Amino acid sequence: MQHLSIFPILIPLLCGALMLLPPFSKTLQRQRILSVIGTFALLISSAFLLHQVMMKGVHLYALGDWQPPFGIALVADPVSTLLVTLASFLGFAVMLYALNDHDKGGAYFHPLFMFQLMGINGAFLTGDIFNLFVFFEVLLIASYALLVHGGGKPRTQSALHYVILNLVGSSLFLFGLGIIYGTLGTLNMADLAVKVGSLQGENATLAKTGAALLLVVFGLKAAMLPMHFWLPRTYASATAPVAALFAIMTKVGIYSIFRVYVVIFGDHAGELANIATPWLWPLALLTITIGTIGVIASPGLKTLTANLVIVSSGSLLVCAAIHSAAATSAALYYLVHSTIASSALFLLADVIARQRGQAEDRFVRSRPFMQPKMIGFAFAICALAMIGMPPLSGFIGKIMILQSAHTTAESAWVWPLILVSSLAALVAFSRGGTTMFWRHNGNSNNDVNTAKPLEIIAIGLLLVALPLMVVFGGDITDYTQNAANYLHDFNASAYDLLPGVTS
Amino acid sequence: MEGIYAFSVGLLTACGVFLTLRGRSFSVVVGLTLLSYAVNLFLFASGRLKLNAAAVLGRSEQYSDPLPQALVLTAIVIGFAMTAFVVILAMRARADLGNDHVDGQVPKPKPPILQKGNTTHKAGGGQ
Amino acid sequence: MPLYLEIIICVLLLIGGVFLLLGSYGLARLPDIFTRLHSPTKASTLGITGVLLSSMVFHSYQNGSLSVNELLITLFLLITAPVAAYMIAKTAIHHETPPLDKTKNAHLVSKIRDRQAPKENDEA
Amino acid sequence: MLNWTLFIVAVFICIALFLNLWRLFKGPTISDRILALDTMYINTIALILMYGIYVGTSLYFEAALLIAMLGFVSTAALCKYLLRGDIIE
Amino acid sequence: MKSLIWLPFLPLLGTLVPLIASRLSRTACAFLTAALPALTLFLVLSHTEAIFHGERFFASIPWIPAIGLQLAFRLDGLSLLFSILILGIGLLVILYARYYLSAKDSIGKFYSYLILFMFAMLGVVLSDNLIQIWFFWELTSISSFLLISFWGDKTEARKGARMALTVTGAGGLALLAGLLLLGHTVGSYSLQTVLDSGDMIKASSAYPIILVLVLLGAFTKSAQFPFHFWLPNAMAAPTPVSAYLHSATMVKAGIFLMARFYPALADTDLWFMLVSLTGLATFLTGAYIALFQHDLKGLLAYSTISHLGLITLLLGMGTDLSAVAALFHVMNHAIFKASLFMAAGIIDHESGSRDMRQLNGLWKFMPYTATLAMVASASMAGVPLMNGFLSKEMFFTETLHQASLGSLSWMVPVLATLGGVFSVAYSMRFIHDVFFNGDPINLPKTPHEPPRYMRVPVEILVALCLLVGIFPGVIVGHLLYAAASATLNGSVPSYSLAIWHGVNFPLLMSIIAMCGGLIVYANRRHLFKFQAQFPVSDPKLVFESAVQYITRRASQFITLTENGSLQRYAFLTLLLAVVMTTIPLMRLNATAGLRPEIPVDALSITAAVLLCLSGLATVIWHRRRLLSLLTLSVVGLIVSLAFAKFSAPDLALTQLSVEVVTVILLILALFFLPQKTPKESSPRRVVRDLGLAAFVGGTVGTICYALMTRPLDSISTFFTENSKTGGGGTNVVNVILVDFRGFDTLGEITVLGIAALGIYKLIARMRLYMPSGDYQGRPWAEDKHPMLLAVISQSLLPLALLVSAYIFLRGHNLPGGGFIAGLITSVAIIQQYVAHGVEWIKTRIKLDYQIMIGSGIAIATLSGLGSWLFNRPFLTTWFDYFSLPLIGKFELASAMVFDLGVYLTVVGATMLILANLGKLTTSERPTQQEHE
Amino acid sequence: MRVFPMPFHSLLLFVVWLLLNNSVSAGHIVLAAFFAIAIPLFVNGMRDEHPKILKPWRAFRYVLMVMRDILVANIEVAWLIIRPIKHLEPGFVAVPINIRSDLGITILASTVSLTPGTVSAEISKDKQWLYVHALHLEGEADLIHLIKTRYEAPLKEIFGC
Ligand code: NA
Ligand code: NA
Repeated sequence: MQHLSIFPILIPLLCGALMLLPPFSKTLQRQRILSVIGTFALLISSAFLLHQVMMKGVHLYALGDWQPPFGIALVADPVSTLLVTLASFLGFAVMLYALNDHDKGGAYFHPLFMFQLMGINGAFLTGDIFNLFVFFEVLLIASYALLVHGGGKPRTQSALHYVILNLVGSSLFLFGLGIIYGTLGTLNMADLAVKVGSLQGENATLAKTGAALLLVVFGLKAAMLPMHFWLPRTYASATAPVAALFAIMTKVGIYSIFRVYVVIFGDHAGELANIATPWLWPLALLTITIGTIGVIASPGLKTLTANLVIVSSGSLLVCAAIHSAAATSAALYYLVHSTIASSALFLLADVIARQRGQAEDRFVRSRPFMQPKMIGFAFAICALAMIGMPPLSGFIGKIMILQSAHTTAESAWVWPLILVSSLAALVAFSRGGTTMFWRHNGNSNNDVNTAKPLEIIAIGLLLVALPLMVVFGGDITDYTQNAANYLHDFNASAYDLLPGVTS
Repeated sequence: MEGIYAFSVGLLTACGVFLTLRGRSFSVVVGLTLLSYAVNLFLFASGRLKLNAAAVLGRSEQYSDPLPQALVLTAIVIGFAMTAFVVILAMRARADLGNDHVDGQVPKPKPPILQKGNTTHKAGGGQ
Repeated sequence: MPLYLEIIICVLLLIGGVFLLLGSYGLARLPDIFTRLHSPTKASTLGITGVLLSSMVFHSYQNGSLSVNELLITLFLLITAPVAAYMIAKTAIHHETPPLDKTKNAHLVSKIRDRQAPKENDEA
Repeated sequence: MLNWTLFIVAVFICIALFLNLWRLFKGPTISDRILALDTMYINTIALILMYGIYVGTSLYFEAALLIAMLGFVSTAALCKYLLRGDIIE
Repeated sequence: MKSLIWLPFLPLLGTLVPLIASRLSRTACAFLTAALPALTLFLVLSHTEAIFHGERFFASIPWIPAIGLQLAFRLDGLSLLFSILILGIGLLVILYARYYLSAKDSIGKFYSYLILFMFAMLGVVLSDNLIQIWFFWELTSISSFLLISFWGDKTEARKGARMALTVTGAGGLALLAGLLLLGHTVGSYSLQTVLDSGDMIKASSAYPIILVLVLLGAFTKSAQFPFHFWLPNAMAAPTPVSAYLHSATMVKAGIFLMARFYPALADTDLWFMLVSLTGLATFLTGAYIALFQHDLKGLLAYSTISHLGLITLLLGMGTDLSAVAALFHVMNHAIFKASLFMAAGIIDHESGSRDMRQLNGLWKFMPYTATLAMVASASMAGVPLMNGFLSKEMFFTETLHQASLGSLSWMVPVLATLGGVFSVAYSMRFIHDVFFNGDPINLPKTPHEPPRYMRVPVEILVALCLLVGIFPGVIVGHLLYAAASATLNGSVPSYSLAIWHGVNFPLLMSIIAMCGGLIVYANRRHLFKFQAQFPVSDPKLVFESAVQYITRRASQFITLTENGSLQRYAFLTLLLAVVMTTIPLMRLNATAGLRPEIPVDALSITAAVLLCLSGLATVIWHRRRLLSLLTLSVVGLIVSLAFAKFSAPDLALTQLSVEVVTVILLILALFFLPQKTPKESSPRRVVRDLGLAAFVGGTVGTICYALMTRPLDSISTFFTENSKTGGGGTNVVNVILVDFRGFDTLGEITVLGIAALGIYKLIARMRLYMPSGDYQGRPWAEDKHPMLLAVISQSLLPLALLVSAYIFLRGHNLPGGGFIAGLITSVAIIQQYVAHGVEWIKTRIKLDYQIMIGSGIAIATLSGLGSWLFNRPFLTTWFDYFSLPLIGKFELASAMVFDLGVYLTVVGATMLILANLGKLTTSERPTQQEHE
Repeated sequence: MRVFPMPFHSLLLFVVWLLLNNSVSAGHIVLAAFFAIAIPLFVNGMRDEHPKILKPWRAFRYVLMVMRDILVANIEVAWLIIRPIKHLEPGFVAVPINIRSDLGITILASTVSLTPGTVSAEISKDKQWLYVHALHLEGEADLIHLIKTRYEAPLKEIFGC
């Protein structure tokens, strides 16, 4: 299976293309079948890739048979593969959910979904910084299109902001890439990492400006303060499956920050070593702060979840700022956890909103649920996970972050902030949960939508992952530890990816 | 030459940024387009400027750096796709929201501040 | 390059350059949109033809074989320039742009705008 | 001689371009401006061809051809917009 | 001793039992539910003997070593004591609840939550790992939340549960921080290691922080002042819950924590100060307030607070026997308070009220229950022969021995006695006001004795009160010793558990308390009157309004910052970008580098001036939209000229064709958008934006110049060297696009395709405003499709297609390629749309643009997949030269197929966008009035 | 479907391909032939019916004549531009036209725009009148006569209507 590492990109790409062609383009039913098969195949191949990487180590795939640094190379390493698997898992679960007629609110849901997955997986796998830009654009344009799925004023409004801001971001990305290429003369990330170490004087100064711009770009994707504004409305207004899939979008920005500022501008970058750190610290902490305030202020479940996504982004940025293997390991664990949990919560919010009639997902008195036990149970799991309370995965991630932050001088800020953000989430969830589940008037209306089996399966699939992440926490943290060590090991993450170049 | 080029890129960027910060979707789109011109020129310049050196083998003694050109090409296409999308989205926003302000609602104009001693002000001519 | 060729090229270029300049000069100078329309549609077509011909000669010499692809540009321009001018004139008339005061038969403008036939007695 | 001629003609065309721009800015009607833009396309074609002669390459021919083709399309579209508003109806 | 691992999990398994068994009868359900806890209790008790002999049991399996969490349990005296309380009282509560809960309450759910809580609590006391303690600690918060809010449809229950969760949750987080710091300081999260490192911990600089954080956890959980307010509000829970959680177990978790970490954290001045003062304050506050409660459960709740304060005070005093006394009182309090709660529950259950102003003279109706309650109350008051008396006596003794307040230490016994006074008073009230004091007033039901088995738990507990009170040594001596030994991590000072120590000072204090209490109760009316002068601040309301205040302020802040203004967001983004870039840039010594510059020529100056003027004009005229579009076109034109000039013909071609399509799109948009932009930016904003724009532009220009004037050593020579030999083409840019970096191109056309799909989606439900006239109000011209344009366009189409074929075919070797060709084709077709309209085209052209996009992407991908057949990576190209008679030598390359995919996608995407946009207006033009 | 639905266009395409490539090599002739057949087949549906060129030779002569006229007209116009504006006497003229086919009218209008100091401004709805703007209108009748005889007549001949 020498081509395995490109499967996560090609499967959704081909599925997406096929859906535009007869016979699949003719009926939604056929597209659904292809979607399920496609996402499942994606999941299987990602999992298999993960297994291969665990067994045999990093897999370098030189596209077009052009060896790095000249051609574009895909790098299936413990970090990227983990994220690809996560994205594929999310894609599969969310797709199951979407099948319950959520794909009917407009044309091309299925191909767009596939392309979105392709973009995400590509961004994770690529080892080339310009190719990263291209995949960013793939996932962005797909997300723009998916965002307006279902129509309606709020969606259009938030999409406009989202799109324009990201277009500004893309411009900045290209400025940054121009500077990077203009000073280093290469695009392969490993090659950049090797070359940046020898930059000196004015070239180094110029390269710094490029690195700074890239941080802004990734920060925008990751909803780093002051570029987080777009997120709450955008996520809250998106259709449920779209919002659920978007849960991983901020993580692409986070991932890029780790990839770029650990490997390229990391400890070995000479004059450019760790240049992001002084910016990341205050911005990350402020991101948590503002996310926390948002959590408290959230009037409804979707906004709450969106703000929690900001908090988790902030926490992950803190890990990036700490800049140690332990922190990276914490980030990887926390990232997987928070993605799954927020995704599940977005889906659940939709189920909740549908059953509560006019109240939707807002924390106000409403008619009772039709499936209170099941929904309540799922809600409790999501809430506990998001707050970071035992027995669900959130607490492990949070503890890992706290522990890794302890070695830094900034821990006096990190600890209280992260703990207070947990408390805020606790307050918000207990307020929202008690209101939604227990403050009722009228009777449940039997005409409204109950959660359908596929929806339940989808949410269940995501939710099952959370306790499993605790039960198998030892193995998973072992894995993230290895992945983090790999990322921080300059020989492994740079020189080994450049056949013909040795340290 | 490089100076002129850089100045032009800077000016285009400034123009693009200013328009991007306006409140109406059309201006913003025009601003983004200007910005993308600037970006493309900038990215192109990262391979340094060369005259009479098109990267077509056998056509000249030296070749300009083909890589940024390929990158700019990709960037142009992607930029086009994005511009197209945002243009239509702006139309859609106008259709859905009833106006073309990027925030979906026209901000209420602030009442003019009357200043003392401003004799030319219309409000002063009431007597 | 033989001198005669160089002279031909230079003359063609100069003709082209002069006409192009004249065309743009007319555009800038002439008093109303209708008169301005003339200069680019004509002067510039000739001007560009001059430049194209010189380019043809030059490249034919340089490549050592006949280089005639520039003719295609001329072809395109000859096909499109009148229609472009027509469309612009149509726009100007639609916008009720007043022609120069001394324009003869200025009353026809309203007929043109409505694409009607001129009255019989107008021709007399 | 060729270089001198090229220089002179280049100056002509530069002046022409400035005149076009002046008309474009001045107007007064939108038709004038479109006309100015259209003329500018033509002058640009000349400029590109001359540059091709100057550097002795035919690589820029296609650019000139494209301007000739596309300039018309955009002029037509602009006029159509002024006439009908909707250019594709 | 691996079975210890499974011990706490038996109840966890047990949470499922009631859910399943709830279909059976309530009694069966209760018994089945009780089975596993009973088994657990049995297993725990089976270790008793060994533990009494000083043994401790440990068991662990690794879990998540990365965070120092391992599944580690220990069973020593302290855990034994608490385990017995948890399981023993738990079993009684199960029995009691069987009768307490009404038919409409889901008993299965109740039992399930209860057992979950039992599991969590057991986990806390059995843990031998810091993080694991916290793990279970938080579980107790969660399960208690579920229990308190069992009647969630009542506002009281929701608010009470929320408050309890918030306060204990906050404490839990502080505890987590404390435990993490503790583990970090010690270097291990193993509890035993931590307990053995007391000196090192107390010497470390982190000790004060650790202590404060851990105590915060303990104090919130044990309702210590000033965190005590949640406990009375948690009384909204069903009474079995109050009996179990809020008297016997959960609130004792904080006490347990202090006891557990006694060897590690206690015995410092800071500990004494914090713990004893908090305890004292809580003891007094609780006792005082309890007297004024009219709610039976309220009285018990405050009494609980007071007793917890007493225990805390004991733990804080640091005298020889204070810890032993504390543990003894934990036991005693659990017994008498649980029974009191149960009694209160019976009263509530059988009379329908808990208000002591209504409840009077119940003796007549339920003498048996009254007797039980009175015995338990007497224990609470510290009457001799009751277990409460013993521990209170020990407490008084220790207050006399402590010196925690220095020269003010004498105040402790005085205040303790004062607390005792109030304890007696409220205990008195519980007995007198409920069972005597006249007749009941307006009770909803006529009271009577409860069902037989509802009394059993109370009977057992009351019996224990007496047994312990009379035979302390026999009943609990060993247990207490073992617990004390575990708490102190070794040596236990000698003490005696006799009921009579002779006439001494503590006895005097008891007598004072007893008499004082009676006096206070007798004169309670004056006291009530006095207390009534103070404004009543319900902690629940205070808490709620505090939360609401914070929420409101947060909302205000969010609406202020996230005001939905894109202009602000974009401004901030750009500002951050420019600030971050200029800071390093300022260290650049000289803008210009050493690379020689290209000399300036007239043409370039002209182009630059045109570019700049047009750019500025676009800005200046941005409110006159069509004009800005014209100047924008000029900018685009000059940009493509620049590409041509600086040796990038491919770029020039692409830019030109993209430019036209963009302009057409913008013209389309112009029609559907308002024609003009109103002037609405304030001068200040304009200046601000101009400033930022200039800042950004200046930075970009500077960097651009600095880059261009410095030499670059890049990888690009590889491409020029390998383009022909490896990629089979002489146009290096194109070879990069279709071969070296074909993957980028594949992504790029995917972007284009997606954009088209997205746009189609946007258009699908669009309700357009179609202006009936242009911006000057002029009606549109009638001539839809001018004949000249139509005819000419028809003849242009084949030519344009030919040109695009030409551009396509030459791309690999000369400027051109699939993308430009595709755009030319699209423009040619668009031209037909402009000239003829959608209807005309629809009947004549049968292209499915969506299929073109799909097949384009598919073809490009499949051309890349072809290389798999030759065992090469994706997108590996193949090319070769062939020769045919007549035609001569020619090249075939797989890159051409790839380029074909590009071509198809471009045409499909562009046309899908434009043609569909056009279709919107075909059928008829409903002239919709502008809304502005 | 015929192989050459648009023979004139096929020819044009064939020539243009060779022009574009500056080559008459066998390979390019094959390609030219291919496109000359393929493109019209594809485009044929996108065309309104137009009259055939009945007299190709006459058409060729017409083209040559127009080219000569363009040269002359351009010089004339150039002169008019440089001259003081006050001498300019612009004016509109309505030219009655008899040619009936759209293609014919279009070619006529285009020719008029390209040649004698005139720009076609509009064609009346009934396609009976060609409105022309002349830069320097001295004799209205002369101009009408010139257009009708010099351009319209040959076009009618060429297309036979
Ligand atoms: Na009473
Ligand atoms: Na004419």
